[in-house]
This record gives sequence, C-alpha cells and structure tokens, in this order.
Amino acid sequence: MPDLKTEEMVVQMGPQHPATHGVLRLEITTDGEIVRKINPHIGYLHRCFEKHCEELNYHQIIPFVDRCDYLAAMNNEHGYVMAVEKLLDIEIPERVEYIRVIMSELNRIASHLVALGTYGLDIGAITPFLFTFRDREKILDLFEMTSGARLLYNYIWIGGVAFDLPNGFVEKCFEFIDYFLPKLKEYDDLLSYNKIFIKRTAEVAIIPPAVAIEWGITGPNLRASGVDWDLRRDEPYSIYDKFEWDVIVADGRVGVLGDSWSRYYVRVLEMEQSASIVKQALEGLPSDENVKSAVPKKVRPKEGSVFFRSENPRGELGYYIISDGSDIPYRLKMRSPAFCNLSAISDVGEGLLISDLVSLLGSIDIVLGEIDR
Amino acid sequence: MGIIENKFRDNVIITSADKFMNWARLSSLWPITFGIACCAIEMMATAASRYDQDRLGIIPRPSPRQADLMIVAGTVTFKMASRIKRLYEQMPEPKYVIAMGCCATSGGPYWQHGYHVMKGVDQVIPVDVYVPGCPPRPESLLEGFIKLQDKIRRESIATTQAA
Amino acid sequence: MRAYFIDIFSGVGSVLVGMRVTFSHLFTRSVTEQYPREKIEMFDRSRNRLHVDIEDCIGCYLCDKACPVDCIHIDTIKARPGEDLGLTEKYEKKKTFVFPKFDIDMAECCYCGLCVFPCPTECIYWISDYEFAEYDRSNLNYHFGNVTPEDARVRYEEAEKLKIQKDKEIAAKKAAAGTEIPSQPKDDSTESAE
Amino acid sequence: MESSEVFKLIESKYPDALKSIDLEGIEQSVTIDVNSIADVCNYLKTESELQFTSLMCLSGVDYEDKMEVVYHLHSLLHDHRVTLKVELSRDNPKLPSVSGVWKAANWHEREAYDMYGIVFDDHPDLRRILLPDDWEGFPLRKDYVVAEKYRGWTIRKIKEGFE
Repeated sequence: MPDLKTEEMVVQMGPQHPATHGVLRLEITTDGEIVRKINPHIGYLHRCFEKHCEELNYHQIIPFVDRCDYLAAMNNEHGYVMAVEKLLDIEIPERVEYIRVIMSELNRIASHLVALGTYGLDIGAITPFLFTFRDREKILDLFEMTSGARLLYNYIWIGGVAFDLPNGFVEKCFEFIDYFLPKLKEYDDLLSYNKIFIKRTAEVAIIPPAVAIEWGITGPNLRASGVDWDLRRDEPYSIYDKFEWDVIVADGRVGVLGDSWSRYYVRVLEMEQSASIVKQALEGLPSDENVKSAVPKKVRPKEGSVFFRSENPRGELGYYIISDGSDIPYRLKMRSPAFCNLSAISDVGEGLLISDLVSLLGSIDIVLGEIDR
Repeated sequence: MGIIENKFRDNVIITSADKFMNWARLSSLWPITFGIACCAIEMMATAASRYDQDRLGIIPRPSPRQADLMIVAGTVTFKMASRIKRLYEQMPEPKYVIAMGCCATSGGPYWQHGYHVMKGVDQVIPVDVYVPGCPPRPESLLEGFIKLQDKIRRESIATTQAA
Repeated sequence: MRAYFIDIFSGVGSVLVGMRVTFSHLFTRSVTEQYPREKIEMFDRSRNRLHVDIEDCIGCYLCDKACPVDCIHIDTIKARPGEDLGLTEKYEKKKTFVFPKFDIDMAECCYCGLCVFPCPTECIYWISDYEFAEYDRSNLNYHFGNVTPEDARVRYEEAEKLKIQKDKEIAAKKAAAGTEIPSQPKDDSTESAE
Repeated sequence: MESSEVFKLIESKYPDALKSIDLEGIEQSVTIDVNSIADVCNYLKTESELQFTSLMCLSGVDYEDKMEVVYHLHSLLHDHRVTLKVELSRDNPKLPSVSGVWKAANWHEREAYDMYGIVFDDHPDLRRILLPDDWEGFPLRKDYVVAEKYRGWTIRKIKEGFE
C-alpha cells in the first residue's frame, strides 16, 4: 500500500527515558514508524561549569572538570592539566607522565566498558551489562587504591599527581590486564557477533565520513566512519609517542563503514590497544621520582590564551583557557566531544525507524554531563 | 488507607496488618531508574554484579507507574525540576524518595555559583532518605535502602504518614 | 529462502555461543559482595567522610581556603589568658584558639580531598565510614567545634571588652606620651577574634 | 602550514577584512572584520591548500569593554590549525553565522547566544540551547547578576547561621 498516508505525530523521547543516556530529550516528528525530524533538547544537566571556572582558582577547578565527563574523569583531568601546563610552560617529571598515561588508558577502558554495557541494555541485552560492570569494578578498585575515589578522582594535578602509586599497584595492574584481555573474547561471544545484535546495529544509522567531519564528530565515532585520525598519534601529547599501538579504524567486517556496529566494535578493539599501552607504560615506568616536585604552589599563568586538545574516550576534548594573569582563569571554554557528536543526530537520524534511533543514540555514547556542562 | 486513618488505636488486627503490609512494601522496593548525572553510574554499579541490589528486592523499573521508590541520582537543574515533579506525581502511592548524592541533597558542589542548579530536590518533592557522597559508594546507597526499609517498617496503616 | 534459513541457524548458533559463556559462569566464584553482612575493607586512601581532630587544629584556615565548594565553616576565638586547654594528641601544649564553630557540611562536600593536603597538623583527614545516610538533611552538617554556643557568646563578649579596654589604654598612652608612639603591649589575649 | 602563512594568505585574499594579527604568545591569532567572517571562513574551508574542514571550537568571550568570538579551525587533511577572532560591540553583539560553512557551528553558536547573547545572523535556529527558554539574562556575561527566584524556586541558597 504505497499510497497509504499517515499523519505526522510528535513523540517526546525523554528527558527520562530508559534508552537515553541521561537526561536528553528528543522531540521526534514521526511518520508512522519512520523518524522525519529530530529536535534534540539538551541542557537538563547544565551545571554551570564555565561559570565555576571563572570563580575558582586553577587547582580548585579540577574537581569540577571531573564532574563534566564522569565516565572518564581521568582523561578530563589529563587534558585540563596539560592545557594549564602549556600555559604555565612547566616541565613534568617523567614518572608523572607515565602514571597519567596509565590512569587515562585505564579510564578509557572503564568508560568503554560502560558504553558497551549500556549499549547492550539499550538494544535489549541485559547480560553484557553485568559482565562489563564486573570488569569495570576491578579498574575502579585500582583507581580507589591510587586516588581514594571510585568515580571522581581529583588525582591528576597541575604539575604532577596527587599521590604516588601505592605499593602493589603495578602487580595488581598487570594482574588486571592479564585478566582483562581474555574477557574481550567473552564480550565478542556474548554481544558483538550475536546475530540479533548484528541485525539491530549493522547497516543501521550510517554516518559517512564527510558528514562526520562536517559535524565535528570525533573519537571512536569518527574512526568508525573510516577516518584514520587519533590525536594520541597524530598530535602526540604527553608520552604517547613512546608506545607502540595501533589506531583502530573500522573496516566494515560486519555491515558497512560508519554504522552502529562499527561504532560499537571500534570501542571493543580500542580497549585492547589501551590495555597494551598500559602494559607498556607499566613496564617502562621510571622509579624513584617525586611525583609532586613540579606542582606549583600558586598557579598564576602569564596573560595569554591556549587551546589544547586531547583524546577523550568520546572524542577530542578541547580546553580554551584565557588567562588575565591572576590565579583565576578569565574564561575557560570546554569543547566537549559528546556535544559535537550529539549535534549530528538531527542530520543522521532522519529517515530511521524509531527503534533504530535508539541504536544510533546508544552507539554514539553520549555523556550528558559534558554535553550540558 | 484513607478510610481507617486515625480512627483506631493499635490493636491486634491493625498491627498484624501493619506488619504484613510493611513487610510486603519494604521487601519489594521497586525504584524508577532515575539517573541524572554522575550518581547514576554508581546507581548502575549498585544494580550490577558486584553489589547486586536485587538481593534486597530492589529491581529497577523503567516506568514511574510501576515504581514505588524514586532515587534522585544526580544534579537537579531548574530545567529538570518540573519533570521530576511530574514523574513523582505519576508514581502510585505509597511512594518514597531517596536523594542520592550531595547534588540532590543540597545542591552539592554547585550550591555557591550554580545559577542553574536546584539547591536540594526537597524544594520539589519530599525526600525520605538523604544519602551523602559525591558520588556515594554503592554500599552507601545500599545503606540508604536499608535505612528506608527501617523507616517503612515503622509505618502504620492506621496513622497518617507525614509527607 | 536459503538465506532465511541460514539466518535462523546462525541466529540460534550465536545465541548458543552466548549462552555457553553465561553457562560457564555457573562454575566460577561469585563476585557479589553480600553487603550488610560482609563489608569490603577500605583502602588507606579511600575518601569517605571527613573528620577533624579539633584538639590539634591551630586555626590556620588553610582547609577553608582550599575548599572549592566552601563547605568548611570555621570560627575561632583566642583562648583566655592562662587558660589550660589540655594537651594535643601528640602531648604538646595546646594552641591558643578555641573553636565555637568548625562545621563541615558533608551534604555540600565534593569529596575532592583538597582540604586534607595543606593542613599543617594533619588534623583533618578521611575516615572510612561510608554509612551515614540520614532522614534529615541538617544532620549531615558535622560540628567539630569544641565550645558550646553559650560559652562562645561569653568569650565573644570578653574579647570585645578586652578590645575596648585595650583601645582605651592605647588612647590613654598616646595622650600621655604626646606625639611619641608607644610600643604595642605584647599580650596575645587582648587581640580580638578573627 | 604555519599559522602565519595562513594569515598571509587571508591577507592577500581579503586585505580589507584583516584587522590585526597577533603573533605573540602561545596561540597566534588573527582578528577579522565582523562583516566578512563568513566569507573568510568559506574561503578557508574551500581553498585547496588550506581545507580547514573542521571547526574545533567556537567560543564567546566577554571582555568588559567588548565581546569576542573565537574560532579554532583545524584541517584533517593537511593537519594545520588556525585561530580567528572577531570583535563585537558589547551593546549590540551581532555577526554573520558560519553554520552555513560548517554544520558543527550550529550548536556552538546557539551556545554562544545562550551564554552571551551574541546574535548570529542567518542562523537556521537561534534559540537557547542549555538554559530554559524563559530564562532571563546571559549568565556568562561578566555583569550577570543571579536572580533570586526562578518559577518560584529559590536560586540562591541562604545558609542558616552563616553569613
């Protein structure tokens, strides 16, 4: 019945919806089952991060930076402190750099584990969620052992880290990597190559590379579209150029390039690379250095501005800091990756089925904390 | 229980019924999965394998109509506040609220400069238990559940409950 | 038609593969912590609740200044001259402050730990108590002050009186000495509270 | 390509549009005239030597005497970056939108409008993005005063017994 006309209907998805990650509201104009227009409403978690930055000094901002992207707090801190260090122009002990890389990569694994688990939940698979959170707890234990907190660490400081690694951390971390790598196979068996999962995700919500670049999509989502770009390799910061690892670019082994399955699977493979970086960093960890030797008592950068990007689990995290010479930033703008990734949804989501929209939304792995800031 | 409220003293029927009702209520607290911010991740961790809140009969429900407990897990902003109120109103009686984390309790770290953050969710809906922490450990949340169960255990169908 | 059956078979097959994984977990150790009955041991660095040993506090306000969310509220009064406040935990003579108010609002704290680092006497620290959910929000405001409000009022009045007296003395001395500026009397107790 | 070379190219193509070049400090930037920013951006994107395909960041800044919009551009193909600035008057901050050049600018510009009240001409959908529609004022302006109440809820927290 090709000439059957249905009336357009507006469906509200969210702000409290089981399949939206956090408090996102999508105003969907539907034609039958097909999405004609998406109007995303964000800001339900706007916590005035940039205002706080104009009121607090550089050290005190770190707890708030954590709370922006709460799934990858270490990566956020890492980006922020590197931006401030660039502004201050200070040298960091090598051990600190190693510790930071270990923490960032562990947190990348933890963040991707949440992405995997909740994506399974969105699609309708509950079991992978239990598996990924089980393994994530082991990383959180490592974090708690080092920094004292499970989720929001305030661990990476300007010029150093808050604590040196505790006794037994290195062994425990090696133990974790050895435990974790075989688990990836488990996720593959459970979810990645499950036929139902593939039917729900492969060839669904394809983002072509040109569209991805146009909308400023970055990180795993960009690499899933087949663009070979990773800041850790292409604009090496910290000590990432010392390690051997591969940038994961989707190859379309199931479905096509840029579909939901590719976005999902890039994360699975990235965890393996992160684990390999952690392993190399642990092996090369320099000993006997004071991790706090370069921490400045008072951070007072010269007048000027800096824009610094780093690779967050969700994409390119940029900090634009303007200093007026005082110990409080004049302006701090955060270019949050998920903000740009989500903005493409109104373009990409058009013409999808409503159920496929959920598949798209879960696969771009948004964190509302950093979208709304 | 509007009919019998405040009409009877404690007697054997009332207290037995109380015991039964409270037992039923406290051992199947179904929370609506109301994750807003960072605390939501810890709430998910509480539901996941290591802490497994199902042991206490707490099974997350996706709809407010099926829920009798709301865990406000995260920062409540002004834009969100009216939605919270609406979700709370959609829940069937008896309903309970746990304010999880500092943000929901009193605005948390955002109390001073957060122009868009509500300073405590109790401005919108009544709260039964405040769980501190930023975010609280899963154990803290479980302890909050146990405190709430204690509170339910003390309720009586024959007396009006303080809102 | 053929593809249809292949789909079905591969679907069932992949589900079985997944089930094998879940089934194999029947024979592994459970990871669940039976929380109320058994509790995990906290790490040394775990940040769960702030505690203050008020006996050791010297009233330097460093934690207050370091706090990004202003959840520490301190008020100090100088002790009376010659008042014995006992000994600190390290068996040293106590400093000359009393604290009518040393409040930490754990409902506003962001558990970042920035207050712990600058403390010169290490009197503010984390304890591993994470079970402090409350029915009433005001109970989350922890008071560590060591003077009752009544006592504090008396002390404030005394300090005020001393200040007025001292001002008078200075004025009198100034008047007596003419243009000559007298040296300040070195008496800590006459200074007013911060 | 270095930033200074990009600046030279802009200067040769749009001699009138270039107001000043800042080569000092960590970040080199160029200030563009308000009216020609969209043309310059279009040129930067389409010119085969430059190909600034992605807009990394667009931020509004409020200096107390003027407003500024800062563009951070990056080219995935050539791997070079450039910073553009546009100065605006504080009373009537208005400039052409670049959302026709990069779609990514859409939300960034809405955010700048939301926080600073900067109006982008020809923007397809210039509404508030983070704050509710009925919010008053632009919170990141330096002279913003937080209101007492929003829809009857208190914004500022008054502490008991603490001044």
